[in-house]
Amino acid sequence: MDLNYTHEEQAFQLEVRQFLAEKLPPEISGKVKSKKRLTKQDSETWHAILNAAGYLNAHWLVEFGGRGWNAIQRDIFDVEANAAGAPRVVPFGLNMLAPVLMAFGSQEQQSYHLPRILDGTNWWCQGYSEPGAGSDLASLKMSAVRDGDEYVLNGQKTWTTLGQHANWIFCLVRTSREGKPQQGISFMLVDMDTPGVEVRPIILLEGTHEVNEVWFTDVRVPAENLVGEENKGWTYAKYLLVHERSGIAGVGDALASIEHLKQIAREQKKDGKPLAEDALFAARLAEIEIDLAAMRTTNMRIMQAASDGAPPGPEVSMLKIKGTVLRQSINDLTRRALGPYAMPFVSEALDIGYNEEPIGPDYANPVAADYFNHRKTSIYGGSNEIQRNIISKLMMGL
Amino acid sequence: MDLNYTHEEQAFQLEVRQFLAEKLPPEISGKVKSKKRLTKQDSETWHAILNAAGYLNAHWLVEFGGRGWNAIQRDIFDVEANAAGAPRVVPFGLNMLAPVLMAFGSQEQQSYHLPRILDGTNWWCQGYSEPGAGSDLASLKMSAVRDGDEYVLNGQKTWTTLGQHANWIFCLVRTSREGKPQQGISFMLVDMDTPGVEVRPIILLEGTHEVNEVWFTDVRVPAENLVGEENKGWTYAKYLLVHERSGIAGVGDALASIEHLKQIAREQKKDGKPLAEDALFAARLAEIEIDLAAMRTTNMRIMQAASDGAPPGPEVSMLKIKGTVLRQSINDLTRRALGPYAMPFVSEALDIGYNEEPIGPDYANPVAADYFNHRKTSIYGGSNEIQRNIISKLMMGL
Amino acid sequence: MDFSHTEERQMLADMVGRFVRDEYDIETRHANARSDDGFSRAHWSQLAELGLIGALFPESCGGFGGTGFDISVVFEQLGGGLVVEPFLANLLAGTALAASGTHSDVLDEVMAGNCLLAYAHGEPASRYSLSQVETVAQKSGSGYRLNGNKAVVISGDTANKLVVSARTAGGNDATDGISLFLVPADADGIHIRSYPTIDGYRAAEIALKDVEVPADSLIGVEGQAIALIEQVNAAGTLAVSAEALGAIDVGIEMTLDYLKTRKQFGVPIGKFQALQHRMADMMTEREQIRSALINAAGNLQSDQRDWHMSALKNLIGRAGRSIAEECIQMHGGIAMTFEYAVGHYAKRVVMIDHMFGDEDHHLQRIIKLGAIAATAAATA
Amino acid sequence: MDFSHTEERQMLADMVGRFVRDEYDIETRHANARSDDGFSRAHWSQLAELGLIGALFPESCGGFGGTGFDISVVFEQLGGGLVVEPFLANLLAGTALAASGTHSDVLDEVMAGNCLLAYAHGEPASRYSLSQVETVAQKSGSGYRLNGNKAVVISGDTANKLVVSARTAGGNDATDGISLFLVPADADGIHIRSYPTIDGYRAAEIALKDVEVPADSLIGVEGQAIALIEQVNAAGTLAVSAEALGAIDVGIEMTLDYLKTRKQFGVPIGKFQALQHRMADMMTEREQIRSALINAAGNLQSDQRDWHMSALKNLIGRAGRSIAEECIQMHGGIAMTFEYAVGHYAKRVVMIDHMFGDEDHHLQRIIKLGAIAATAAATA
Repeated sequence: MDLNYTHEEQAFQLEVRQFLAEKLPPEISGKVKSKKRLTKQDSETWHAILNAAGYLNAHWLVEFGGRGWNAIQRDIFDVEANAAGAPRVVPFGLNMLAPVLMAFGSQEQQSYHLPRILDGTNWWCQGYSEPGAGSDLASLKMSAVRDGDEYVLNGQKTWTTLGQHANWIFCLVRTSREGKPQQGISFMLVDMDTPGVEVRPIILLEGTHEVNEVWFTDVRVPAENLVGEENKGWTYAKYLLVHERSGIAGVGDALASIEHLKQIAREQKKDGKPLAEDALFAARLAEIEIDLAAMRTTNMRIMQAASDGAPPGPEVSMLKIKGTVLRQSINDLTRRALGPYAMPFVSEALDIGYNEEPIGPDYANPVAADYFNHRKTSIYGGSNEIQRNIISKLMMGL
Repeated sequence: MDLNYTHEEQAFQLEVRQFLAEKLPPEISGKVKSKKRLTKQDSETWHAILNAAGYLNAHWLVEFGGRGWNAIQRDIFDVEANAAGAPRVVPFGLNMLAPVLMAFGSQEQQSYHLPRILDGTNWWCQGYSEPGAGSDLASLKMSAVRDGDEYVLNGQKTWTTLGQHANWIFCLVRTSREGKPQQGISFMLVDMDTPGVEVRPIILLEGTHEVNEVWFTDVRVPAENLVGEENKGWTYAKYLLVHERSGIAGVGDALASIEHLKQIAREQKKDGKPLAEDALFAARLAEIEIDLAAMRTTNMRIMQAASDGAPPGPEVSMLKIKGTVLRQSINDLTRRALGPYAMPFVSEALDIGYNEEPIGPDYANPVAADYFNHRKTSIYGGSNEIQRNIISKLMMGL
Repeated sequence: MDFSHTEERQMLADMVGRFVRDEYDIETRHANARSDDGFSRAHWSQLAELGLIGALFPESCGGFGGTGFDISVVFEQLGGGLVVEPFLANLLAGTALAASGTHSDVLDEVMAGNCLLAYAHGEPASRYSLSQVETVAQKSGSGYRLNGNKAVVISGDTANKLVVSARTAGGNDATDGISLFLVPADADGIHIRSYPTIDGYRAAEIALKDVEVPADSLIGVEGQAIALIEQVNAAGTLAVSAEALGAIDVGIEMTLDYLKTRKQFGVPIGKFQALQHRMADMMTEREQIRSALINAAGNLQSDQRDWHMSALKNLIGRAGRSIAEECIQMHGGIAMTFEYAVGHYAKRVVMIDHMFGDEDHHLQRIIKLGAIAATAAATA
Repeated sequence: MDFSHTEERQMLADMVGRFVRDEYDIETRHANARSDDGFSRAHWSQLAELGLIGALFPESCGGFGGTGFDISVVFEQLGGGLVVEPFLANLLAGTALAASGTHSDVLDEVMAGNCLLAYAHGEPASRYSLSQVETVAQKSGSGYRLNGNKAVVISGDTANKLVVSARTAGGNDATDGISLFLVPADADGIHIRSYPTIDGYRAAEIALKDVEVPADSLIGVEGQAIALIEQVNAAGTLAVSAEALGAIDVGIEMTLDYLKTRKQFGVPIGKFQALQHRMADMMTEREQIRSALINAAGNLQSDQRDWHMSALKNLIGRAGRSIAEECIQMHGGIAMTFEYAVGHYAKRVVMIDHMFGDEDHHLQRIIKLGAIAATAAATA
């Protein structure tokens, strides 16, 4: 055991800090820090900058052009990037589809799609959930019927995050109704410009457009867009879910959010004194900081065990639960910190170009919306209930 | 709605206070307040005093000599008695068996047993749980086989509270193995002086002897000791459980315990100031007081609805859960209040006659033991998990 | 002591409940909220005619209610419909008038549905403090000149008249020296900036610049308004807490329905014991909130008022918020959508934590008040 | 940064684990606890020979360990057996000697298993304060005369020598002016009252009345002991927290076994989802505790020591207590009996909250320390 950074790790941290200081555009980090809405263009700009520096896919295997970052390096980058106000990288192509293609895709799929993920040609979204198949993914219904060299897709996906920006979607589809529900599922890549694909917005409870329904009506997809074998999609889906969870603890985001909260607590006054000095508020904050310091280590321990050869196992379910609960508790405390000014909400003020005076302190407007929006995190990506089932079954054998 | 006491209720409260001031022996209330162990004699003394005043069975139906107290009166008596340091009345005969006999017993059973419960001739204990049948009471195995005018009992009961003092036990026994497990159960009254009954102590984790195993080896019980019909015992058992729960919220005890805790918190010093003034401690205490004030009203609402004609339904399960959790949180906070002096534990010091100086403050010795002992309350009488099952099924239809 | 409603009050509850059920579904509510006024004047008039405003004020002021139980019954039902019409604002401002005994003509107009009030007390820096008033009222001729800024004034954008607190003496945080004034919303020097709240209601920032008001605009006694303000605050706390309970009831009901109908892994999700047990705890906490509401309503006029109001509001912030979050969590994704109603109920419950003091504010007030006598439910 | 143990340290852990498993079952433990000394001198000697005491002190003092990870590894394994032998007392007193660099001959005897120490610092009124010392040491000839009372001295009844804190200058709560002395337990004027603790260990109240000690009994520099005391406190916090984790591991293991074997309603109770989900949360919290222990062990010598010790101890009091209570609850009645082991593990975990500061004490210390830099796990 040694909690000190090695010389290499120190050098790496310095390199990352320099990169962020030089390359992260201030207008983008400004938006992130003030919780303004990012445009598609903002995401693409940052994506390109990361790619140019070789950071975009640094966690990929070396044989696919990555640098094979270990858990410590990923932690350092995550924390530094969040502290600097870097946007979250859209993960669907880079962190979810790419590992599946590397493991199960054909050479053609790899050589066609991986470069286009990196260079931003294709913006991917995820077609997993369906209206009747949320936590119980295996009950999905969307069908893909083989017809010559093509599959014909019919059905509906939902909760498709940023589907409005995407031009490709990877889908779980049903290619067979034989056997157990898990058995007839296939993993399919779909160009969203294909006729019959329609994206409809879902407005979230705080009024934002972030997720979508994607409808498929007689969508014809070339058979070579099938990943791996027909009816083996469940295996690939589970593999993807494990990789999806590799950043699930959200340590960097949580640390940055706590700094934001502390800044607010220093500015807000309660009975004439900074809220940060209020005994109850300080106690709530301190508990979160204690939990977060522990979770950062838990995250690195679990991820290091995985990168040392063992696959990230059901332990990541603990990170999903703890990470989301902690992040939500930061949201909750931030909401409380504002007092009555948590109530006003002017949606337009989240867009750049809004020029009116803020209502109350300039940090107030997005806070309650953010609190409500983050309720999703314990629901999506396998709800926390599903994670507890996984822990019960796979870690405890119950 | 009216939260004010009526003139009658005010008069009743005064009457109860006077009674307690005049009749509760100071040496007994002194033991209760200093958490010393009560002897069997103490319990019997208080039992007799209550009986002489007509308070012992005041909650019984008028036709059986009770006064038919309503929920408000029971609340007043409960709170006043606890505040004065009255011992808990041993409930097994008075509050558990008696209602069953009144509803389902024969006239002979009623006229023989009810007076003997009141005058203290018989100290009853409860034979429900078995080693393999705790929360799942219906799986009980102890057998009663009819043999002429007698039943022959074989098996084992456990968790029999104060069985070491009792001379009678009411038991659930299996008289048939046909049908569903609930169907072959009968309700039996057993004189513990009958040959073949053996009481063995169970020592609890904090070292006290409070519960017992009761073993039955070819115990011959007259057939007239069967209550109601053979194989209908499950119905009577459920009826009993509902009555058992009528005082389950434990409002009076909780209020008295909070006063005790507050006294300690005023005496204990933290960084030179009374612990009661510590912001975190005060917050924990205030939350408990808020919950308790609400629970007192919840208790009266549910009990009044019951006494107005409706039977106390599954709502009492909410009282069991909330009452035990709150009581345990008082124990927990009391433990914390002591600091390092929660650690010493001299068991003999709980008995009257111990003359040495206390270790630390005189209130310290029983506190940690009491904390551990009270962990039982969320387990016995139908664990809180069972109560949640009941709420799910009967209140919510899940 | 008696825990059942009088017949009249039960009828009042039923009447409001019927209105919500029959004429105020969630789409109607959203439409009202999105309209220019942020509420429906037609619905407001209809409810005024049904006597709903009069129920909030005592007979001595021309109303026919005004007790804690009248307020709690009305707002609990309004909460069940997330009703956006400005009952709260008029309860607050109206309570100031009713309790002071001044401006009874205005209160009559309010009860008739012809005049809308709002209560402009909070300020940008006051948070939940009642005495931190920086707005000043200087003597000016026979009247006063008001200067200052009022923050998050509920329904402040559509009111005809404002009840404004201002300091006629004393330092920024002194309890003495605060006065209340009744000010026409269109008086010279008043600037009102309207905005929506996250949960679908409307509020305003109100700037007062050299606003001249006559002497008789004073409500109650000059410099002695703190008692009125505390009374308004208690009534408001009771009202929004009752509203929260009404919303919680709907949230739990919807969640229960969902648990019974939504299937995953081939069975209704209500069969999963982990959800059952959490739901059982929610049911228990809901009854605790109901009890605290009863305790608070019954003590609105007693000397234990503040303890019980704080107990209630703490529970709304603590148990109520937890229930709201659980209603979303148990529904899953659908509860995250604007289209589905449960999220709106959850939003209202959570945002009520930001009115009249949050969970921690009230916990600390309980500590300040001490609690020995107050753990008794009885007022006697 | 590296999260795996060195081979030597893993061997140390395995060795202690093997001892507990093979020679220290729960009956042996109870028998040791009930014996006259409250522990077994045979087991103590055996463990001393295995080098367990030496592992707690650095090479510079004749030991072969003494880092945070040495301490945590040893005490985690001891916690798994609820070992009652006086390791904690000797770690505390020994750390004072080791850190001061004085009395190395005594420390040698301790490591050889020939001398038992206890650490008499806490007082009847000090609670968890480190600087509240009312015991006084007056100059007397070339030495000192000690007067005062020491409270809840762990293993204080069987020690050969006591490390006693006393004030040589300053007011009751001053950090300056405290000194440590090495005092023979049988010195004239020392009265030791021995008693059991609720969790099966032994402690003592120690009265010092005109106890004369020579000048060279001073440990470190006169009046400057607070830094030593803080260091002892950090080592103690780390040790009992590691012990708690060891006990938690056994508690969870026993509970898991029970869930798999105990049947109710015809199935193992581990099939009930409500229990599964609570168990999953316990597993998660247990890993959090393990991480906090690593953070604290790695920072025993860093300038972030106090933050990480307090984070760890807060988690033990908060999450650890909750796990202990859940272990009892999930077992049901059997866990309430003295005969069954799990209750003893639970007792130990809960009572550790009363050593070196409880959950709230450490939460408040975190607040005092501030936490900006400290949320980083890295010391660099």
